Amino acid sequence: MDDPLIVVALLLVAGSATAAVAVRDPARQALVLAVLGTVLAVLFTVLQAPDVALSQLAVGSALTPLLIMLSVRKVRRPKRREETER
Amino acid sequence: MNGWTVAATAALAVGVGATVWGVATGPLRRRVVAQNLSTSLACPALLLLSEGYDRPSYVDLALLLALLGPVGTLVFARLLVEDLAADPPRTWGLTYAVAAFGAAVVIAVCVAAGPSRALVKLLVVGALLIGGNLTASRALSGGFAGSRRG
Amino acid sequence: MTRRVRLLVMAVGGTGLAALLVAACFDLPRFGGDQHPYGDRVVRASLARHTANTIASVNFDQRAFDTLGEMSILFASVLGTVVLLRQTRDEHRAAPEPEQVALPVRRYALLVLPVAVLTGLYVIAHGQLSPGGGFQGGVVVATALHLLYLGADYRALERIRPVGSYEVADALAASAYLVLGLAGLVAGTAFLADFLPYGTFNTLSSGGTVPLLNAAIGMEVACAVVVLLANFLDQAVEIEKEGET
Amino acid sequence: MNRRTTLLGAAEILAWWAALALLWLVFISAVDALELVVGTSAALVGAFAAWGTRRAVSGW
Repeated sequence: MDDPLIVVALLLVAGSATAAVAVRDPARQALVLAVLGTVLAVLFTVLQAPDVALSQLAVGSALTPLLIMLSVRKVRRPKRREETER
Repeated sequence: MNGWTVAATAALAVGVGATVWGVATGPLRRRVVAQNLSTSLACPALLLLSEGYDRPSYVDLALLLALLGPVGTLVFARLLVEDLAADPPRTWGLTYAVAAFGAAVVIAVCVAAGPSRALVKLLVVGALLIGGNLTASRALSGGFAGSRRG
Repeated sequence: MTRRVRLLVMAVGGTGLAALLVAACFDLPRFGGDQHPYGDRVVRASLARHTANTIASVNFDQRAFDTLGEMSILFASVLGTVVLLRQTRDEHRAAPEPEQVALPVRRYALLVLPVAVLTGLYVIAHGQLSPGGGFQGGVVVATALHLLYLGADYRALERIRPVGSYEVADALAASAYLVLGLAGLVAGTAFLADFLPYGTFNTLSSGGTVPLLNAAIGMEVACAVVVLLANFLDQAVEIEKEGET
Repeated sequence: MNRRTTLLGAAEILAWWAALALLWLVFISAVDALELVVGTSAALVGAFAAWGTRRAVSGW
């Protein structure tokens, strides 16, 4: 059985999930979430669930980061506006 | 645990493990590069798994990751352009090393797959993977210099 | 009905639910064993209906009613976003400026966009054969369209993405799923039943209504995600409060 | 839209259509009649997407 593979995948997911919680800044958290998505997809593939892995890849690699980063940009814009010379 | 899955385990443990550490700590420029490299390393790992499990349908997973991984990095490059403008990431050595690793994996899996339509599909995945990786790192290091309003 | 009485009622209900759940867990088959009553029945039913991908058979044939629920959840959530993120009276819309993007990035976006659209359609069409299906393929097609925003600017994306028609297409696809379900009734079987001929195994026409429901879900998810992203992009790039310039 | 640009546009769509249909052939595992029909129509959708995006970027 390919236990070492499953153990590595589980450790990666555990590591990136803890990092996602530990990082506080939303923009940096979006980065960690993107990596968490990729690693989760690898875990689902290792556990022989390709459909779930495909869903995670499709949503987690480009759609979720775009939604989070657009929200961060909208929330941060007024504050950023005073810093720049506008 | 044939050779392919051992290689996949090594790629995941060393490569993707390092990117998880890179994305969780350090300056922003290193984090975005780590995010880009995480997809560029996970895709060859998926190819190795599809060959190790002898399931050609898993190549669709690697195809999708090779296609959407760089798009995710473009999203970060585009929307973090102000934060990255201060010190743009300059790690071309690492990017080329990961691209070379991806190419090696694609060639190995192609040799194993033998001459057929599947071989062409693997080459398409390889082209998307390496092209995406290089374009995304190009975008990170100043591709969106001109855009201010996102 | 003071707070304490409400808590008491909640506690009674909660303990009843907990007791039932625990009792149910004891009757579940042992974890990790080789005896899977549900799995065996599902695989037998999906093979009987010539659907190679068992998950697609579960999603769109044996439990198609749940997928109807999932689809309407997505539809309702996008509807909620459209209502919440609309442009209020004290906000004005600033036209997005053209952006200068490095040439390799723009060329990559323009090259990969059609390939991503084709891959999304491939994943939708082969939902019942290989891993994939309407949901995954729909998201890929929608994300592919936004490569234009990443490769160029929001003005270019707005030119080729009329939001109104995507909202109409979203509603049409959702109703197409319902009509396919009602067609089962008209054909004398049950709602959302697989009444079409099952075709030969492992080909595109296998699985009866599964590929058609896959296509309906694919179109619905693609349009829903495009509308969702359109509202997020409008708020982030175009709409500004009165105070901001 | 004089004749020349429509011709160029049509040629571009045809080129994209052929390329994407070929790509579809590479993607699928088994080739049969229905796959070809679905493939060519999907490739046509992709070709129109490509043509539309190029025009949107180059600005009407």
